[in-house]
Amino acid sequence: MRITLTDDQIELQRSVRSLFAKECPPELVRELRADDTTMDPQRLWTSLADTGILGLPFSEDVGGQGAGLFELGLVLQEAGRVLCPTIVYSTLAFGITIDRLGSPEQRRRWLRSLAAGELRASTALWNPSDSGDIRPTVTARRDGDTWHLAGTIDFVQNADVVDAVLVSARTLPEDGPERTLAFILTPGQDGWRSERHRTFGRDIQCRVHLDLAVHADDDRVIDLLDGGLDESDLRWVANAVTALQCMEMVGGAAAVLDRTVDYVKVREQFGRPLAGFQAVQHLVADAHIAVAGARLVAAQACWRTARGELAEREVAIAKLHSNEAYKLATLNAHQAHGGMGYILETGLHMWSERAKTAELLGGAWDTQIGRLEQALGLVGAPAERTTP
Amino acid sequence: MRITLTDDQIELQRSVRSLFAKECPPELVRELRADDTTMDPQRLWTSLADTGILGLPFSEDVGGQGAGLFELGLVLQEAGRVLCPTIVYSTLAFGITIDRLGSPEQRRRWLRSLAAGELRASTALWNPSDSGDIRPTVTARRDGDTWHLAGTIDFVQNADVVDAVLVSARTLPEDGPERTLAFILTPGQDGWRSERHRTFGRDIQCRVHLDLAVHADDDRVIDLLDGGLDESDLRWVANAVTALQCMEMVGGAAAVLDRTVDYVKVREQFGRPLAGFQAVQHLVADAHIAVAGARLVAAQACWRTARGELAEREVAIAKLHSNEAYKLATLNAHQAHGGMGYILETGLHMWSERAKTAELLGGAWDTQIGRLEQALGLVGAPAERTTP
Amino acid sequence: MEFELNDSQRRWRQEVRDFLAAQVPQELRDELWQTGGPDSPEGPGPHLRVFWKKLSEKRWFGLTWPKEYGGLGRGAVDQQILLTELDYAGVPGPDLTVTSVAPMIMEHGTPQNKAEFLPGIAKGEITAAVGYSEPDAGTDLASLRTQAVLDGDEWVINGSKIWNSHAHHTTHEWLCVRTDPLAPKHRGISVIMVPIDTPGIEIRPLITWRGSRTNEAFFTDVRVPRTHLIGEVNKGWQYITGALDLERGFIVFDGEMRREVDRLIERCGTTTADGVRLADRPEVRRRLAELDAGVEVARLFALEAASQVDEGAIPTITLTTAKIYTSELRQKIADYGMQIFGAAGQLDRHDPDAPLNGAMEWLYRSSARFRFAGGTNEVLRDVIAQRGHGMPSSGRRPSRPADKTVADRELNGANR
Amino acid sequence: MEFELNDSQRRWRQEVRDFLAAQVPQELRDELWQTGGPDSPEGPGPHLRVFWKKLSEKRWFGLTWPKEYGGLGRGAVDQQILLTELDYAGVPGPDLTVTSVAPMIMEHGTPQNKAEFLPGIAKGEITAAVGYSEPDAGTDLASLRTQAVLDGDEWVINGSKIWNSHAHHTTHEWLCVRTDPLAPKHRGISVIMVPIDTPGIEIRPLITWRGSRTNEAFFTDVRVPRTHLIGEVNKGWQYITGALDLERGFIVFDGEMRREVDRLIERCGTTTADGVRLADRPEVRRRLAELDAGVEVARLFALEAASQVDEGAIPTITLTTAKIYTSELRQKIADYGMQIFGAAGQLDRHDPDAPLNGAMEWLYRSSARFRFAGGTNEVLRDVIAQRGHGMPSSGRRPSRPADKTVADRELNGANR
Repeated sequence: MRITLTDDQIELQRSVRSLFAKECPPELVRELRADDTTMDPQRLWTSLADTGILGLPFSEDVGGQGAGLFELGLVLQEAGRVLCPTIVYSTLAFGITIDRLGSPEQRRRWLRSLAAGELRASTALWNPSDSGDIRPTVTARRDGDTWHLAGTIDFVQNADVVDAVLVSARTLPEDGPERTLAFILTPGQDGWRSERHRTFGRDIQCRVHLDLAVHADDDRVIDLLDGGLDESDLRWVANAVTALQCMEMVGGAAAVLDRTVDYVKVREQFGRPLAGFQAVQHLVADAHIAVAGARLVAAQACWRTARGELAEREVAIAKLHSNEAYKLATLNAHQAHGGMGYILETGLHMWSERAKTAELLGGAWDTQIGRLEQALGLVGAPAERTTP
Repeated sequence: MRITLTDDQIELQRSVRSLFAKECPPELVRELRADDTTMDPQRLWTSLADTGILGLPFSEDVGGQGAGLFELGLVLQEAGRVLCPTIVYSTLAFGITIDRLGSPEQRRRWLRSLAAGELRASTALWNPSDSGDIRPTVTARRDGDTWHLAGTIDFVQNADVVDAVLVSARTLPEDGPERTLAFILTPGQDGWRSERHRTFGRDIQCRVHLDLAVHADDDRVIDLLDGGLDESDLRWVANAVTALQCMEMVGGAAAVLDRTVDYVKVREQFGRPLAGFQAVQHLVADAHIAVAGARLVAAQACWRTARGELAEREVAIAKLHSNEAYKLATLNAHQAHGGMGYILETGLHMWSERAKTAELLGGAWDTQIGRLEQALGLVGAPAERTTP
Repeated sequence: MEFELNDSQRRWRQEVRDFLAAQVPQELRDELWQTGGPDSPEGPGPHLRVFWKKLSEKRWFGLTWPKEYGGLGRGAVDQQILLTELDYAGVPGPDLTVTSVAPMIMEHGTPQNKAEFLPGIAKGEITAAVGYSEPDAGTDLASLRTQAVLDGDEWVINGSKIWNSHAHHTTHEWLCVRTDPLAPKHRGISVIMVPIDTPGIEIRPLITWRGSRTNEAFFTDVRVPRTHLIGEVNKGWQYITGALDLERGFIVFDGEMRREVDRLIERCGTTTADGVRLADRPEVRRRLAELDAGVEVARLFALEAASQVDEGAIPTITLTTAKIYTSELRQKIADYGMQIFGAAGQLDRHDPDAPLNGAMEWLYRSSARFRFAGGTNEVLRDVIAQRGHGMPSSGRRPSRPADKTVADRELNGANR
Repeated sequence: MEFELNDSQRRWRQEVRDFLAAQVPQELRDELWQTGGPDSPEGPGPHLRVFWKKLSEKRWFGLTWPKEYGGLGRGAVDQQILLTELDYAGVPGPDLTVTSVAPMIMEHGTPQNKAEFLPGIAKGEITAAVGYSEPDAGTDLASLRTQAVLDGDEWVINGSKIWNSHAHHTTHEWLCVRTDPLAPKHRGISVIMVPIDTPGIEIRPLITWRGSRTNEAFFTDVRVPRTHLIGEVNKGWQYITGALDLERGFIVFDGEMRREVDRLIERCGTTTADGVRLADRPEVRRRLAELDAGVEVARLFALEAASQVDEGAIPTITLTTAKIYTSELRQKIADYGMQIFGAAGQLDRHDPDAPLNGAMEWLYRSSARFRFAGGTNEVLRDVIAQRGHGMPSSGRRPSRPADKTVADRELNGANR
C-alpha cells in the first residue's frame, strides 16, 4: 500500500501533459465542437500514435507498450484536463474490449492498427445511462455463415465517424442456448442506419438502427469462450472503461479548479484580487476537497480494474464522487468567474458541459447509489429493486 | 393574501416574548433538565394561565380567549425561543384535541380547568416517529359500562407527571364495527404502568403499558360522532399540533441565530471580532436563509390548519424545513462558538438537543418526504409504499 | 397574516390567466423556444412584440404605477400574481425599464424627466438597457469610470459598459456615469438616459452559455441634452442602490421553477423506463418532493416580499434571502432534472427525442447565471449578515450602520 | 501507486487485530462506554490503564519513533493501520504525547530534553496535556499571553490556558508560553514541559456536550527548571505549527466512522420496523450507500497522507482536506444515524431500548467538536486556498509565500 505515484508514473504524467498542451489546445476543442465536424483531430491522433499512447496498455506483440490500464488512466486524466475529443476514449474502449475478449487473431489485427493510429472505433456494450447494465438491446440470428443483427442502440459515441463499432447482441433461442456475443460492425454497412443526436456537450453520439440485413462474418464475431461471452468479462470491461472515464473526469475537474484559481488571482473587485476574499477561497477549497476525494477513489477504481478485479463497489464510488466533483468544480468556477465565465468567448462552458455529459453517461448519482446498495448487500430480493 | 403580521399579532408577539423572558429564563430550563424532575415550572404555569395563554385558542364559553390556533402558533414560536418545557405543548395538544373531538360536556370540563392552569395533560394519538400515522397501538374492549384498554404506547410526553393522557384505541370486532375511539386516562390508574425513557434532550418521554384492567368510563370516552372518530378529524389534530411544533422549532432556531450573532460580535480572534470574517458571516447567512424559509412554511401550515384545513402538503413541507433549519442553526452556532459553545456551562447544547429531538418527534426528513410524495400524487399503488 | 388569495386577488389571477390563454398563441411559444426570448441575439421576435403591445394596452406594464403616471395603482401582491403567471407561462413580461427604471424616474426624476420618458415606457415605446457594470469593476459598481462632462447644455459621455443586456434592441441606455471624479466614489455618480441612436455609441455582442446575447457598449464623445440627467447630479448611487433591491425582486419569481417541477412530476408520472414508471423509482419521487417543497418556500418568499412592499417597506433582506435561495434551487432543479432522464438528459431542444423539449439542459445552462448575477450570492450573504444582523463590514466597502430595525421587523415576519 | 496492503502490511494488520482480540476484554469495553473514554471526568479507568500498559510493552506507542529513542522505526502506513484498528475497536491508543509531543522533542529537543522525557513517554509513564489555547485567543494561538520569565535557573510562569484536555490526569503540561514579550507575536514563543504537580498550578474542569472533561489551567508563579524548556528559546511557534499538522492527522481516522457505518448497515439489514426491514426502505439504503462511499474517501485520504509521510513529505494539504472532509462526514453519519430509528434515535446509552446502545446520539454530540477543533474548518479552508493554491491571505495573519511546490505534488497525487 502506497498511494503515491512512482517516479515513472510522474514522468509519464508530465510528458503527457505537455503533449496534450501542445496538441490539444482549447482552439482545437472549440473547433471540433462545431456542427457537422468529423471530430477527427488528425495531428493529435498522429502524435498519440507516435508516442505510443494509443497502444499504451496493449502487449508488445500486438504493437502496444505493455503498460497497464492504470498508466492509461494517468494519461486519460491528462486528456480530461484539455477536453480531449471523445473519439480517443471510444477508440481505446474498443481496444480494451478486444484485448480482453478477442481471439489472438482479432487482437493482432485490431490492436495493431489501433496502436498504429490507423483505426478509430467505438463500442455499444452497455446501457449508456448505466454502465452496470450490460443487457444487449440487439438480437443476433444465425443465417448460414453469418449473423444477422436487429435492434437499436442509442448514444453510441462517434458512431458515424469511426471505422468500427463493437456491439453486443443476444442470440435467439433457435440458434442454440441463448448467449451474448459481440460483433465488430462497420458503420454504413448494409442495414446500418444512424442519426446523430443534438447534445448539450456538442460531441458525437448517435442512435443506430440495425435491421436484419446487417451481418457479420465469423472473423467479426467476438466469442472468446466459443459459447458466448461471460457476463463477468463484459462487466469487467464496463467497469474498467468507467474507471478510466472517472480518471478523465478528475483531470477535467482539476483543470477547471486551476483555471479558476488563476482567474481569481488576477481579477480585482473592490480594490483587491477576488482571490483575497474568504468566500472565494472557500469556493476553491470546496472544489479542492471534492476533487481530492474523487481523485483518490477514481485512481483506486482504475488501479483495481487494471489488476483484473471487477471492483464493483469501488467503481460505483468512483463514478459517484467523480460526477459530483467535476460538476462542483465547474459550478464553483462559474460562480468565481461571474459574467466572464458565462460568455462563450472564455470557453469555461466547454468544461461545464463535459462534466454534466460525463455524469450522465455511465450513470448519474441514483444509478451509482443503486449499484453501491447492491454491492453492500443492502438489497434484498431482486423484486424489491425498482431500477433494473 | 398578505404575509405580514397584523398590529395585534405583533403586539401579542412582543408581550409574550417579554413574558417568557421573565418566566422561562435559561436557569429554569437548565434546572428542569435535571434527572427526576417533575418538569413542573409552577411560576411559569401560573403566569401562562393568568395571562390567558393556556386558554388562548379556546372559546370564551369554556374559559378561553377565543383567539385562533394561528395566534397560539405565534405564542409557541416565542416559547420555542426559550426552550419552554414540553409540558406546555403536551397540555395544549390535549386541549386542542378535546376542543375538536370532545362533547360539549367534555369541552367544558377539561378546557375550563386547562385554561385555568389546573390541568397538565398529554396525548398519544399518533406514531411518535410519524405524525401522519394515526393507527392506534392500543385496543379497546367493551365490558359492561366501561372500556378496557390493552397495549403499549411509546414516547408519551410527560406521561408520568400529568393529570390526564388522551389515548386513541381501536375497538375489537366483537364490539360492533371496528372504530377508533379516544380515552382520557389518568396516569397511575389501575393497569397503567409507565417507564421513563433516557432521552438525549433530557425531557420526559415514557413508555406506557396498558393492560386489560385499565378502564375508562363513558365520560372519559371521546367519540364525537358516536360511532367512532373520523379519521380526518384525527389527522387534522395531528397536523395542527405538528404545525404548532414547527412554530416552536422556528422560534428556537431564530433564538439560536440571534445568540450566535451576539456572540460573534463580541468574540475576537486574530485581532478583530469573529463577526467580521466573511466565513462567519456566511455561517450566519446560511442559517438565516434556512430559518427565514422555515418560518414561512411553518406559519403557512399553522395558518391553514388553524382554518380547519388538513393541509397535508403544507404540514409536511413545514416539518421538513423546520427540521433542517433548526438543526442547521444549532450546528452553525456550534461552529461559530467553537469550544465556548461546546461546554455545558454556556447552554447552547440545550437548543441543539431540542432541535434534534423535535426533528425526530413527528417525523424526520424521510418521513416528511414520504408524506409529501403522497400529497403530490407521486405514489402509485399503496403496495409500493415501503413506509407505512 | 393571510396565506390565501382574497376574492379580489383571485379574480385578478383569473383575469391574467384568461388573458394569457387568449394571447399566448402557439406561434409565440414556438418563437420564444426557438430564439430563447427577448435577449436572444436577434432581439424580441414579432410575436413577442405583438404580445407586449397587448400587455401595454392593458396598462399592465404600469400595473403598480401611480395613476398620475398612467399606471393602475395596484399593489405589489397583484404585481407578483401577474409576474408569476407570466413566468409560469414562459412569456417575458415587463422588463427592467418598467419595473426598475420607471419607478426611479417617478421617485427621483425631474418633472421634465417624467414627462419625457414615462408615457413612452408605459406604452412600451421607450425601452432601456441598464448600463451599470464596467469591464474592470464587475460587482463593484461604485468603481465605475465612464465619465460625463457638462459642455454647455450637453453631457459628453466617454467610457464603456459590460453586461449591457438588451442594448441591441432597446431605444435607450439607462447609464450610470461619473459626474464628479473628485468626490468619494459613491458620491460622484449620476444617471443619464441616453438615446441608443446617439452618435458615438457602439454595441458589440457577447453570447452567453444559455444562448442569449449581452453586450459591451462603448461611448465615445456621446452628447445628450443636459435634461436627460435623471433627478439631481451626483445622486445616482442612492437612486440605483434602491433600484437594485427592486431588481433583485425580479429574479426571485417561482413561476418558471413551479412550471418545471410540475412538468417533471407530470412527466415522471407518465413515462416509463425499462418497464418502470419514473415516479415509481423511490429516488425520483424523493427528489421531486424535495424540489416541490423548495419551490413552495420560493413562492412564499416572493409573496412575503410583495406583502412587505404593500405595507410600505423596502424588503431588502427578504429579497436578498429569496434571491440566494431561488438561484440555488433553480440549479438543483436543472441538475437533477437532467439526471432523471439518464443519457437523454443531455439532448437539447433541437433533438426530437429531448425530454421536455430540452427544458432541463437549457435550465441548467441558464441557472448558473442566477447565482452570480444581480449581486453574487457571496456578496448577498454578506448583506444578510451585515444589514440583517448588524455584523461589521469585512472591509470591502464603507461600513454602514446596521439597519437593525429593518432586520427585526423582517425576522419577525412583521413589517410595518 | 498501490491500493492494496502488501504482505508485510497485511501481516501487521493481522498482528494488531489478534492483539486487540486478546487484549480488549468486555470489561474494558464496558468501562469505556460507561465513562466515555480517557477524557472522561474521572480520567482513564483501570482497565484502560492496563490496556495502555500492554500497548507500551509492545512498544507500539513508539511505533514510528527512530530506534535510537526506543521506537520500532516503522512507517506511517503501518502506524495508520494500527491507529485505524484501534479506532475501529473503539479503544484509545497513543495520545498526543506520543504522536505529537515526543516527535517534537526528538526533532527539536536538547539532549537533556530527550533523555529526560522520551523514555518515560515511551513507557506511558510521562503523559502531557497540551496547553496552547488561552481564554482570549482561541484559534489565534499566536496571541497567547501566558508568560515565562527566567529567574536564575528557573522559569517562572504566570497565565492561564483553556481547552487543556487531559490535564486532570496527565503528569505534565506541554506548555506554550511567551518568553519575549517584545518580539513580533510569532517570534517570542517557547515550549516548556511543566510537571503537573508543580506548586501554583490549578486545574478547573469544563464539562463538554459529549460528556468529556476539558480544563482551564491557571499558572501562578509556577517555577520549573530552566532545562525544561524544549529546544531553543523563542522558537516554539515553529515547533508547534509543525506539530499541528501532525495533530490534524490524528483526527482523520476512518476507523470509528467505518465501524459506525458497518453497524448501521448490519442493524438495518436485521431490524424491521412496522414489518419492513429497515434496509428495505429505499431512503435508508440510499443514505447508507452514500455514507459508505464517504467513509471510503476518508480511508483513502488517511492512507494517502501516510504514504506521503513515508515518502518524506509533510502532507499538510492532504491532512487539511481530510480533516474538513471527515469532520463533516462524521456529523452526517450521526445526524442520519439518529433519524433512521425515528423517536428511538434520541435514546441515550442509559436507556435499554437505545438502538446501537445509543451510539448515534453520542456520535452526534461528539461530532460537533470535530468541525471546529484542531483548526476550524473555515480556517482550514483558507489553508487549502492559500497554501495549496497560492491565494493571498485575507489579512488575518502575516501572509506566507504560497508553497506551490507542495501543492503541485499533492494535487497530482505525486509526493516525492
